[in-house]
Amino acid sequence: MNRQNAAETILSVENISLSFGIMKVLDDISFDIKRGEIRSIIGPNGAGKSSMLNVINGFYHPQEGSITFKGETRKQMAPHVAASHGIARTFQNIALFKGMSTLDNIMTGRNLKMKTNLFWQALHLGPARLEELENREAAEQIIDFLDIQAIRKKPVGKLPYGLQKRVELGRALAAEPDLLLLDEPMAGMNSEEKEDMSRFIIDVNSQFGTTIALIEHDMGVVMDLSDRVLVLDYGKQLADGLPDEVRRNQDVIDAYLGVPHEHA
Amino acid sequence: MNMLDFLFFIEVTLSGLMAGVMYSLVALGFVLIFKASGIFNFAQGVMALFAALTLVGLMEKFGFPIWLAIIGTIAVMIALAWLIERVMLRQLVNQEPIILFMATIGLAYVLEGMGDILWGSDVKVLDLGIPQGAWEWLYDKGVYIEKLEMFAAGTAAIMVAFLAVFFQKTRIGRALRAVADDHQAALSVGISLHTIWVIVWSVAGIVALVAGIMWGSKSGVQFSLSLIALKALPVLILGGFTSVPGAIIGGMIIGVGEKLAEVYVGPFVGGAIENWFAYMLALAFLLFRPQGLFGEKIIERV
Amino acid sequence: MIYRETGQFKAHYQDDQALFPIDQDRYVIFGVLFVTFALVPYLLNEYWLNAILLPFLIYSLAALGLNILTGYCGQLSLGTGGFMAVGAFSVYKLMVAFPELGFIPLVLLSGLITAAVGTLFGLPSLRIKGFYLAVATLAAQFFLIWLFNKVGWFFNYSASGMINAPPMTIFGVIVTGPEANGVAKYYLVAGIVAVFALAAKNIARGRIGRNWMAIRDMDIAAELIGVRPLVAKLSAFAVSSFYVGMAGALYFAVWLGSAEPTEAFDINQSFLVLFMIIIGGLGSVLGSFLGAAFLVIMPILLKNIMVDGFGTDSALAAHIEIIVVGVLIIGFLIVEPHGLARLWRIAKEKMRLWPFPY
Amino acid sequence: MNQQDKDTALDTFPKLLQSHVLERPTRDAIREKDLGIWQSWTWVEAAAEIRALACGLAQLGLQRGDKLAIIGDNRPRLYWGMTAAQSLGAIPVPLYQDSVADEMAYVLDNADVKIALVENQEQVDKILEIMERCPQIEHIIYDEPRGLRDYEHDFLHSYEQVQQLGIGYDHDHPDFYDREIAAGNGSDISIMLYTSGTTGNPKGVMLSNDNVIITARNGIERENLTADEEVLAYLPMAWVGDNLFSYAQSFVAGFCVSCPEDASTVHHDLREIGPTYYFAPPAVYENMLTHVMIRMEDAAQIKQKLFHYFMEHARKVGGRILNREPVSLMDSMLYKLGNILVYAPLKDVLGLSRTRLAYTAGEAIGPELFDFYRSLGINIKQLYGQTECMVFVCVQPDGEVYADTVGTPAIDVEIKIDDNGEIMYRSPGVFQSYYKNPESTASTKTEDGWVHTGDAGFFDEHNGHLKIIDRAKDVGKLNDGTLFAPKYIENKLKFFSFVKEAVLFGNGRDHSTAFINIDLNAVGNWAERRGLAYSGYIDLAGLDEVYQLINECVNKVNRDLSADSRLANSQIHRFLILHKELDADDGELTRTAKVRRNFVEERYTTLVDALYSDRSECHVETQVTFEDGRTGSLAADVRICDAQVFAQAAASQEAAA
Repeated sequence: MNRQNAAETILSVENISLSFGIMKVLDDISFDIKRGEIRSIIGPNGAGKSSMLNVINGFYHPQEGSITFKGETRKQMAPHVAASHGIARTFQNIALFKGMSTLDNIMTGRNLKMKTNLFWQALHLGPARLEELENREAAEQIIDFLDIQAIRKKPVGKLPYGLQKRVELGRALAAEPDLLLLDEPMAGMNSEEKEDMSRFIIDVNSQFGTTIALIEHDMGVVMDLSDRVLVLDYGKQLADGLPDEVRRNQDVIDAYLGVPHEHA
Repeated sequence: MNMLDFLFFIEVTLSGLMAGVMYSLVALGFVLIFKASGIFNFAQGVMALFAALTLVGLMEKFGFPIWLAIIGTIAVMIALAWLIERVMLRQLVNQEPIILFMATIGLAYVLEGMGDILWGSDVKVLDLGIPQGAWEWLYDKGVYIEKLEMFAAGTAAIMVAFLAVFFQKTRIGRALRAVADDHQAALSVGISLHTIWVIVWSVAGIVALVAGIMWGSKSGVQFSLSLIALKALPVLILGGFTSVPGAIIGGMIIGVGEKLAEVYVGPFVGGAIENWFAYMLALAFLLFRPQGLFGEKIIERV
Repeated sequence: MIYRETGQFKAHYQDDQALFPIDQDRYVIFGVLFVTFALVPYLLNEYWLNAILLPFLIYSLAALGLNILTGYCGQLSLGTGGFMAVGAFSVYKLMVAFPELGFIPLVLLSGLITAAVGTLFGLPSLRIKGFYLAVATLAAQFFLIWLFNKVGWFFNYSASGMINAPPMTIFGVIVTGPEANGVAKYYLVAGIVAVFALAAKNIARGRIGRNWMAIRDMDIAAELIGVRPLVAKLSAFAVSSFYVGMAGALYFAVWLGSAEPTEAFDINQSFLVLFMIIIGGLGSVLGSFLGAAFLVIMPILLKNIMVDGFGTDSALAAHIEIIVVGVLIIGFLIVEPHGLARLWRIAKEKMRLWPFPY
Repeated sequence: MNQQDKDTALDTFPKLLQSHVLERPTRDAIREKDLGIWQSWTWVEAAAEIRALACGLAQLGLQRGDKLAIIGDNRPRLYWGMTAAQSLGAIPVPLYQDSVADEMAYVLDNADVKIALVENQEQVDKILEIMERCPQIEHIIYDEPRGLRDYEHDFLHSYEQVQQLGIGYDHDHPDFYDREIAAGNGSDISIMLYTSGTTGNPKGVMLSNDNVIITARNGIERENLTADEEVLAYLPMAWVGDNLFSYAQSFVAGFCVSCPEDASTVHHDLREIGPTYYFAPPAVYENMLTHVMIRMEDAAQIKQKLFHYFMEHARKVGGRILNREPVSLMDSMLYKLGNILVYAPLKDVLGLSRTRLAYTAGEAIGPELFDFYRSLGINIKQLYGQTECMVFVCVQPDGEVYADTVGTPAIDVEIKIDDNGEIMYRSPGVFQSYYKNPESTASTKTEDGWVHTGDAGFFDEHNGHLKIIDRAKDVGKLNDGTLFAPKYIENKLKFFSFVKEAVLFGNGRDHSTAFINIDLNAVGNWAERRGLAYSGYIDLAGLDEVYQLINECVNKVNRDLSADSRLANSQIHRFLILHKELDADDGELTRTAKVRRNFVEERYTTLVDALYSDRSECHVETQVTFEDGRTGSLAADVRICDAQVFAQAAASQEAAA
């Protein structure tokens, strides 16, 4: 961690504004993410954090501003294009494929790595089979990494919440992303599960060198994990800097104390 | 375009509007149920057929006078609603919409078979003394409009007005609106979900009866009546699944659209395009406005 | 109870990912194939083959097709009848125009044509979902039937509007037209169905199948991990229509021999196939077969019992039959909304876990 | 194993390995479930891995007589680490992987470990923490690199790095490895296993190649094991049993050993592998049975009925059928039916349907538990063993399996009971000495090779099998001079599910008496089924019905005891049900949940006195520590109940429970 000084910028967000009708969700937000860092976005409920992630991976289209990812600037991008450029994410409310097993969820995360056509797939021979086996091994690496061997073939719908979160992380990792967006990865977890998840996030960052942008409510976790923190409040950018700087920032303190909030 | 052509155009349009009213009536039944329970009731058309068959049956087989037959049919429809809730809906609470949809297809089969067995499957004439024939006043002006159709339009208007009052002014009506938004809220009004379903299916049954009477008077009570249910689907698409005014206006658009298309385009492609035109219209419409005429744009959250 | 899985360990991914990783399942499937191809044609008479097994197999193929679209990819379709008609009329035109190509290639070709048509009608699925999409497929249903009714080119301007399958042979054996015998037709259809059931299973367990299911289960998440909705949905429409088209072709050319669009391919066909996958089980290859078996055999059984057994008037019997179908559908949805395939799976799991409860 | 000279040649593990490479090169030597499938290594592949590792270890400075610590779950690479060390004449020292750093520090230091081969980051962290206290440690080698990327220590190496080092060295010095192997012989120390003594620090038991290999071979011979066995290695590598069953016997017999994927998947992996040769301490069997019973409670009524009916039948005849004793045709047919409906499927879901031989050892196993498995047709046998002789002292012979004995002496083992009733043995497996601990060695092993087991026991009069009754130091005498073995009787009591804990008194007294702790769950359920109301433990413990229930248990134990002339006098005359559960927080139990008898006796003197008076009730007040650390006082009137005492039974009575 803390290598951002030397590292290049992987993503930069410039003057992004997003509205739905008259509701302004994001107002002139600019920040950047350096390759290899863990970047947190915090703020009270409704601050526009999730919307920011949605803009980054192309799910929402901002009215103004631009996004530069790996040197390529764009205003709009379909989500699957963002995915193919190396952005993966997890969701605030678990968005797993409920009818499928853990393994299949993770395998689906690898769909961009797989190319064989329908014909070979129908035969399940030759390249299709080979590809399936290779990617199975890659998926198994992730299962091993996340320590979810015991639920490999279980349907995800019936798993406990904490494990579902883990599988979702696995699905995102399966894509071998350059930038991983985590939307409240620890929401609703007990402290032991949070500890596990923090460890996985750090390991992902150090083991695979994945850049991580993270939304999280638990301030302790944020301050421990992050290299830098961006603070949003009602769609506006309140502060941006090292965890310690942000912690001391008066605007941030006011926003957190002024807004009734269960975690503040 | 000369005068005669123009009058013909008016005639076609008006006749389309009238047919549209009929579609609207069926669509109305759909909307009521969908609003209150989120169920896409495929059996609405068959309910109209079943209601009409019951009406005719009561009159022919039991010699009921018209008014008694109508009351009797209403009673049957309410009993049916109760039965449907008891036997079917209650067992399917919390199932996915597609499952409920399937169940209503099953219901359609059952009702169709029952209607046929109870009342026979031959085409029946339904004569309630609704005036037939051309409407002289317009006929004199060179436009041919069926009196029946005008009557139907009038009835539909009354029906809609009645429903509007019912929804806006009565306690049950308000509860029904609440349940469409939020099931919990409805419970707080003090009416159980089961009761609400029975009521809404009863109302839909009565709407079906009206639709059945109108269609039956026009072209006899027969199996094809249930197919108008399918015609109501594009109406719903246009109007949106939850909008009463949408159902009315959507019906009009479809009615007029398909008549015009049949008359002006049909001859060039072999005719009978009525069968699919409405769907194509709805489809084209959907591509540009997926939420329907009166629906709101949905912001998806993740 | 029957399963003995102790000691069945997998040392390679290909074994672990095999179609039937458990030995006992493999024995069963070999048994089924043996019975299907080696015993059935010689044990059953023409009536059984023609009246029960042929429609069962053909409807299985159609149900398989619809299941790919609706069960695996989550796109509700009410246009199956129309797509079967496309297959039927395609194979008719092809049989008349290019008889030298041979019957099986023509069936495949008509499947491809149907796939193209299906893809076209699948385009709206990119913008609309759920019941709205169902209406769009209804448009296909009505439009296509109208087309085959009105445009004389499709039925070669025959006076009745009917199409008749000319006799064609495979390895010198007649398989279409009135002279074809039951055994030949049975082998042809069973062969095609077996091959394409395997293909469906293979597709479903590979990348494409997973992408379909991802779209079905959580379309937004699917897109955000790189599944292209356009490709996934249209490929489902294409593959589904391919199967349905082949089923339509066989339905007309092998089973019926002659057909008229408004009767043979009307909206009730769409519903029938839909019921098959609902009763059989959405998202299950096995379910397609079970559902087809159920809805093909049950009416015949009912009719036999009522008309032959109790001497019921056949019109009344027909009415009772639709009531029974309706009741069964509702009953099924109440008792097991996931269909016969789920029941089968539960039974299997129970056997695997016996004496423990499932 | 027919030629004498060939036998003597294969006197070390590396030599055995070489023989398998020649005899069964392409057969699997070891398997591990990793990344979802069973990755296997043939004997040739395993030998190559070991060779590279051994050369690498040599490069790191591991020499003849040096110690290599091995810490982690059962992993092929860790097993190979053992062989690699043995190839160099170095001594592997496996440690318990779940020990905390402090515990490890003692062993690492005491054993003079030079290099540690560990599984993962967790173990590396522990060693780094205690590195200062173990100055002899020169290198740490890890198997899994995860999380270790940012560790920058010169002494930290990945397994691959060491192997690369070894491959390079081997390439330059092709004779080195073979020369090292040839230099080893049977009298070299093969392995050092630390025993977790109940008192004091653990002691390093040094076993020679001969000790290990001859014992392993004798075990194989006695049970007719072959190269086709399947074995799951899932018990700690530091335990002597794992070393014998999953390592030594595999190398001697040539069978393949499988390592489970993860602690959480052991049961699943067990079923996949389907071991033919299985071993587990009683706790594992008990968990399995509990699991079965809990699962069956959720089963449909009819299935439960079926299950219990056939299990009852199995209890009646299953054991006899397994012992090849004659049963009636009807019983035999019914058992066959039960096999189809219940036994075979049950064994299959447990993963034991291929199990030809299952051992249990370590502590006494409850007769019900034991009979359950045997009645299913699983040939589960008790053995009595110690680290000091590479496990085997006694084994139950096929067809002569009784729940309360540990069988007859294993091959080449001599046993004698000394005057105090302590069991002593002598065998080829007897260890060389405790590492750096001549006093303990001297007090355990006599000049002429006899080893004190510390256990008291005797040979059963009826069948000549050895019966273990207690730790020798806990065995006392009643005033009439007869043997008093409290733990033996306490265990008998504890085999009843209603009895959670029992404390027996009697040493230096006229007769024996007992404190009983009831099992709150079991007795609570029992009470609820009978509609008895109670508000908590004290309340439940005081119920008349509960006293009756426990009284029946005590009576049964007494009846059992009366069958044996040596123990008949130890029958429990009076007992009471304690008003509180014995608790480690109050010092009544050790942290490993063993009763501290003397402490309890002192703490509850009033109750003990009451037991030896004729009072039927006694008031007691006790200081207790609550969960939050506060203390308080608990007062109760404890009732005392007389048990039925039986006359010493005729010798004809069956010894089997």
